[in-house]
Amino acid sequence: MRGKIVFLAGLVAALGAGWAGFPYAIYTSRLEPVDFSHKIHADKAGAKCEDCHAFRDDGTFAGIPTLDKCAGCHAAAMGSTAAEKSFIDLYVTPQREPPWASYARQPENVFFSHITHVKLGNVKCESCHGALGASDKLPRYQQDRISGYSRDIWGTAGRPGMTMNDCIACHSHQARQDSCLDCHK
Amino acid sequence: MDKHFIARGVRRCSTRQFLLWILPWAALLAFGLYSAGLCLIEGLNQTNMDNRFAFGLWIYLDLTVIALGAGAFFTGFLLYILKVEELRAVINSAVVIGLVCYSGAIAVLMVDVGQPLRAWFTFWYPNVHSMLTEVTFCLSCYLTVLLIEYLPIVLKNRKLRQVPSFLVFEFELHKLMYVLAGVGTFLSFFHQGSLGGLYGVLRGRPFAFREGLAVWPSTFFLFIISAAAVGPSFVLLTTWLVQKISRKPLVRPAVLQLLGRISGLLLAVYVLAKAVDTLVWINRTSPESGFPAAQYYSWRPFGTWILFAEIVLFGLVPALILLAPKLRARTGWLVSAAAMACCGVALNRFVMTIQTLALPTLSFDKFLSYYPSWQETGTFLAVVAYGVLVYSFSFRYFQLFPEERELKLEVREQEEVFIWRTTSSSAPCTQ
Amino acid sequence: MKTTRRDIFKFAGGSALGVLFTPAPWRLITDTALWSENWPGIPRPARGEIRAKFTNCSLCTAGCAVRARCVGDQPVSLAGVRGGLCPFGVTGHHLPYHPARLRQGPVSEATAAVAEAIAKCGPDERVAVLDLRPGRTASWTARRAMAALKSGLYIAPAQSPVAVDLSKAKTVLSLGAPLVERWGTPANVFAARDGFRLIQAEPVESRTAALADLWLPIRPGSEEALALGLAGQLSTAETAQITGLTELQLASVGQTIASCRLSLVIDKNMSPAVVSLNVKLGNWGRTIGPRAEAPVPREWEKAAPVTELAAVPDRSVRVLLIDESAPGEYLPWDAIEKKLAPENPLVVVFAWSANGYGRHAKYVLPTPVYPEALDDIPSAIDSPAPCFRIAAPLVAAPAGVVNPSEFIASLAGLPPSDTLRERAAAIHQAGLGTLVTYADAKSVPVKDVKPDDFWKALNAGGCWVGQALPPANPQAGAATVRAATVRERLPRATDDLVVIATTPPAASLISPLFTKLYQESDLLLAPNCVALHPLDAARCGIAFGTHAILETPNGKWSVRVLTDSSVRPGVILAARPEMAGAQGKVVRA
Amino acid sequence: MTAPKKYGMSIDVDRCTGCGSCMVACAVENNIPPARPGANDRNGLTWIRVYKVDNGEDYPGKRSAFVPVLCQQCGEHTPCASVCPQQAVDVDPQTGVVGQMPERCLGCRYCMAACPYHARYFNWWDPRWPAGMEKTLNPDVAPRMRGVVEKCNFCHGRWHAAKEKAAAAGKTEIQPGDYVPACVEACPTGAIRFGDLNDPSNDLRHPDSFRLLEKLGTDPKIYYRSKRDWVRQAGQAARPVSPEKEASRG
Repeated sequence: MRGKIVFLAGLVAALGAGWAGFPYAIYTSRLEPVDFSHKIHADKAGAKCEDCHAFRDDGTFAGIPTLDKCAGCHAAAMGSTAAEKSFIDLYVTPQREPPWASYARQPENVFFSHITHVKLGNVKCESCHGALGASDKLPRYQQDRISGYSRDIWGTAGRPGMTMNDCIACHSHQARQDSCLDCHK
Repeated sequence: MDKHFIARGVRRCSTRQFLLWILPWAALLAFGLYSAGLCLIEGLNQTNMDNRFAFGLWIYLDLTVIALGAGAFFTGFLLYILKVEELRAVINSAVVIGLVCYSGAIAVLMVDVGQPLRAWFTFWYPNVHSMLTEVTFCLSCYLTVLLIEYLPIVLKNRKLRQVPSFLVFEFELHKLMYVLAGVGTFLSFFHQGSLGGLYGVLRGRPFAFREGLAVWPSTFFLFIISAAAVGPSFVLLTTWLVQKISRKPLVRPAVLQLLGRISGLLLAVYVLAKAVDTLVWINRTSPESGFPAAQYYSWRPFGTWILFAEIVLFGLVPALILLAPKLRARTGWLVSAAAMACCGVALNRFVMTIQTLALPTLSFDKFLSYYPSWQETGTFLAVVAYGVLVYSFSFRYFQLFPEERELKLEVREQEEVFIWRTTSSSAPCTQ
Repeated sequence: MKTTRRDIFKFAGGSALGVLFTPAPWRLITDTALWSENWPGIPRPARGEIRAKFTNCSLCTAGCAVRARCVGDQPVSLAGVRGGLCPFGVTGHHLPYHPARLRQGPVSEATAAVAEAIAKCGPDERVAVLDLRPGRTASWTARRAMAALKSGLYIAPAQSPVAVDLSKAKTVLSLGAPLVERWGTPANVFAARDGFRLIQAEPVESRTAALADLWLPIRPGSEEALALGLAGQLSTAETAQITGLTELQLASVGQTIASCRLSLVIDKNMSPAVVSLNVKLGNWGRTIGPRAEAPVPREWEKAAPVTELAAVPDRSVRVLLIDESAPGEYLPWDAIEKKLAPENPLVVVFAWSANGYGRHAKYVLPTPVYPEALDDIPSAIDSPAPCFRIAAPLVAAPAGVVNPSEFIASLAGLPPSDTLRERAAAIHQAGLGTLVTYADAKSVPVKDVKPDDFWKALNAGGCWVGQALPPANPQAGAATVRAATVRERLPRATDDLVVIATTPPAASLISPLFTKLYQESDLLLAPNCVALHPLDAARCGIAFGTHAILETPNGKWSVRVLTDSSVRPGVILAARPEMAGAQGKVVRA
Repeated sequence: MTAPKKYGMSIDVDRCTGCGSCMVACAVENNIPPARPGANDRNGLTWIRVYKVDNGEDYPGKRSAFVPVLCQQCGEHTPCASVCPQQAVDVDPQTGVVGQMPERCLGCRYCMAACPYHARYFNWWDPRWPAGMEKTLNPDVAPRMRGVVEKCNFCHGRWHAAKEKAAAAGKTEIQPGDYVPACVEACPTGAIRFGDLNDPSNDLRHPDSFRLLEKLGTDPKIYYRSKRDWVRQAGQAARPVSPEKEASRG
């Protein structure tokens, strides 16, 4: 009898740790360098995502805009928010690129062509990146401690996932799944 | 001091002597583990394998020990399915041998692959067409079966019996044995076969490529038969060896002879099949893929002698010896024939793995040679040491030979003196 | 209540079972597998915008037009614009990162030492510049500087006075010229290759010989004799005896090149014997003509003459500045050493690495390496028309490197100036020829281009092509060669082996990726290897792949010996030019 | 969906000077590291390797030819694809290219034993470049890690780039000129030509062309060409060679 209790105690302890503790312990998380609001910029700066997250002439995707893009408007403070002030003091004035952490940065071995999906596939930004563009605050960047990958591309982050399974789901649904090297490089 | 661990009614050498026996093997194991560690941390550049000799000593070792370990499943098959009751005398020993061989092989495989962390991909993303997938699945499943078969042997230990629940558990397991034996046999047939298929399917290596019966190349079946043939021989060999080393009668001679007869029978079948297969390969399979079979044997040192040795010297000859009751009755003949059979299978695996890779395919290839590095050899030796250790402990603390006690009593009845000498003998009577 | 050992076992058992029903173990094995994708030690290529830059390769006088694929400003791969590049050109963008590349040097020290030495120069002591690739604008600067110095001397390896036109030839007899291995301009050679029949006379089956329509395995060093024999200056019998060919072979070859109206005879750098043979065959003005050079500003005309090393009086050079920054023909060091003044001569070498002449110099000064260096490339031996091409830098040179011509100019007190631009202006002023731009594959007459656009185009990998000189004087450069001199130049018959350098010779600095060619495959002979015929190797008692010592008059090297039955018995094939020599032997290490 | 391609090559052995441009260009394009000091021609990484082949004679009768050997992209029962236990190797139905996924590979090297052309290479060492040289790595190809197999995939990075360029122009079909492997681009003599074997307009499959070990029935997509009989012979199965002649091969 006593033995059973001890056994069960062990069982319960393990289950608790495995389900409650582990999923949080596996990630490190940090704030983005700048308290940036997509919402405000969407309202004031540009209507479309491409206005800042632009394509280059050869069709490649430039990703997170560089400082000069920001400095275009924020050379001097436009508003009065503390966030903007600190952004200008920390990065614009000293000409330092903010160390953005890219939520959606895929592993080195992944080839992803934005233009193919956006232009040929007519995929909306939201369908992969979720409502990030409408958010008022940047979520914390969560990184897997072991694999080093962002939670958005590895593990569910609440937003529509960008894991390999998500890619495969969509591709197989469209019967566009030929070989590994379609998406890997 | 470990007396109360040793089964009642059997006598084992003193702890000190046992430790003395263990020590060198433990040292060897330690060295082997060190070299294996080097290969894992520094990478496989520690070995002498290369792009052309992609497989080396380790794969050869795997194929060989798994063939030798086949005794476990085949004895089980004969005992539990075909009800050859005499074999109960060696079944436990056979199980331990099987366990040692299979676990050793898998351990070496883990060192052999470049990215052991990804080994489980084979289970998650299996390619059902690959012989290696078949091997991996069957090996790992059969290893679990062996562990379960090994469990009752462990639980029978004098000390562990004191735990009542263990006794119950062990009893239940025994009822399960027949099922396990069946499953084990099925799995074993498969992986022994797929190990043969491993090379038989290599269309790009006409030396190894064989045409298929059903979905499997002929080597698939050849490997099954040869493994089944040599398994009992190896059990015979080890049992005899243990008797020699421990200086105790462990099984009745009749059992050994029976093993020999079974082995001889299957070996004869194997030799026949192998001969037919070779003829088909020389005259059809190989020429059709543009490779005249003659050229394989024009590269020194691999002359036709290797074919002769494989089929006749280490195949036909031991088969005939084992099939002749008169010769079988003589321990010397019996044991040496068994040894020859084991050598024959080892040679066959060598030809399949090493010679296949050494031979050129393109006309501007060179004939390649390969010598294992000390790290490879060390890892190999680790498996041997590990095997000896596991067997030694099992022999010392568990009942590997149920007949041992009865035999002892019989002997005592016969000659008091003899016993007196053996027990008091301070000769290196090991276990 | 006290916990017993059994309790602990039970608890452990329970938790072991429990863990299996949590995500933890499964997530852990997946994560570790993912970790193996990007564990430490795997570099991450930089991402960025892909741009194309154009320049001209200055690694040899071919000066191939190059399109560089750049990420941001960093070139990540080079490709030829007219046909592919040689392996050296393809990997040129690695040179700045070579472990052996020089970055720092005693510049100020060397400057002071040179100035002092020049001041201390005795009456009959000379200050000399040895320029390994003459004909560049930098060479002109050096010549002007030496003219400005009273004891100045400008030394350069002999340059062919003639240029050939392969596109016109129907039969080409090559006396050991590595025609398909970096001789002339690969693009031109391979464009013309299908148009002519190639006869290769060479002691070893080089890659050119392997691809020739006919290979004549002649004795080492007998090329010149063969030329004279074909010209009739040597008797067929003697030629056969010298070259080791049968008289029948000689007759048929002579017949082939004589009967064909548009034949061409070449060797490494068009020696007088070969030129006169061509003239005799009536090729002058057809497949061979005078070599032309791009115009230079008038004020440059008063420059020191080009002196051949042999013409320099022995033990006369007090200060020797060797410009190795533009790799050219190798001159054996002992020949150079003979010219140095007996007491404390000062040798300064400008080089990419200390492995070249730097080994013999007092000071080695680092220079910008190929894709960093701004330089021009003189027209190649197979372009009858003069051309002017600039190797525009693709990446910035590190601090601490020196530009040899600026250094030399400042010694002589020449005013600092943008010489390349001046020359471009002079070319534009002359108004002849056309400007070829590869970026847009256009070619327009220079007259129609504004000076600034001309300069811009040149810096963007453009190329100016002038007009070929009229074949004025048939005998130009066709100096008569006396058979006697050739006879005494022949290697004496000894029991030593003749050491021949492979083509292309291993440069002092090559991309680390060349291990693909001589270590990870046996395509090229490695710099530390020599190849012998199996019989010779057996005679020296050396087995395949063993280490041995190569001994030649130029020095001793520890080498790895390979055996190759395509090497002529009696010949040692070596990869490094300094190893070449008439007598050599291989002895067990 | 675009029409399936069948990319292949034609290599004119009579034009190959054995300069090695293709080999280094391949290494540049595919981020293949330089050799470690211990490496040799049996454990190096050369996705395309130029072999010096000879007619077996001795000097001066000896004649040499240079045969570039890369992954032959076998079309029928592809030896390596069927043996891989975990689907790290696949044949792309859209391009006919045999793909190798280093991230899926566990390094069992079974595929290497299976390949009759020895066109597969194993990363025996961690990838290392001289300091600073990582800057010259190609962003379109991921460097591989130690302990996995890799091989030629017809410069798949360039295939991606071409597809992206087409997509930018709103097209699904790529321009043939936009997709040329590095070795083809680098060959100074134009000995290597590349194209879609399904496209009748190119003559990659010349009547007098041969393929390596054709009788194995693996249907390679690399077509070799030579006027010399002994070269055409060299493309077939090994012929017995006496040991001393074997040793004499440099």
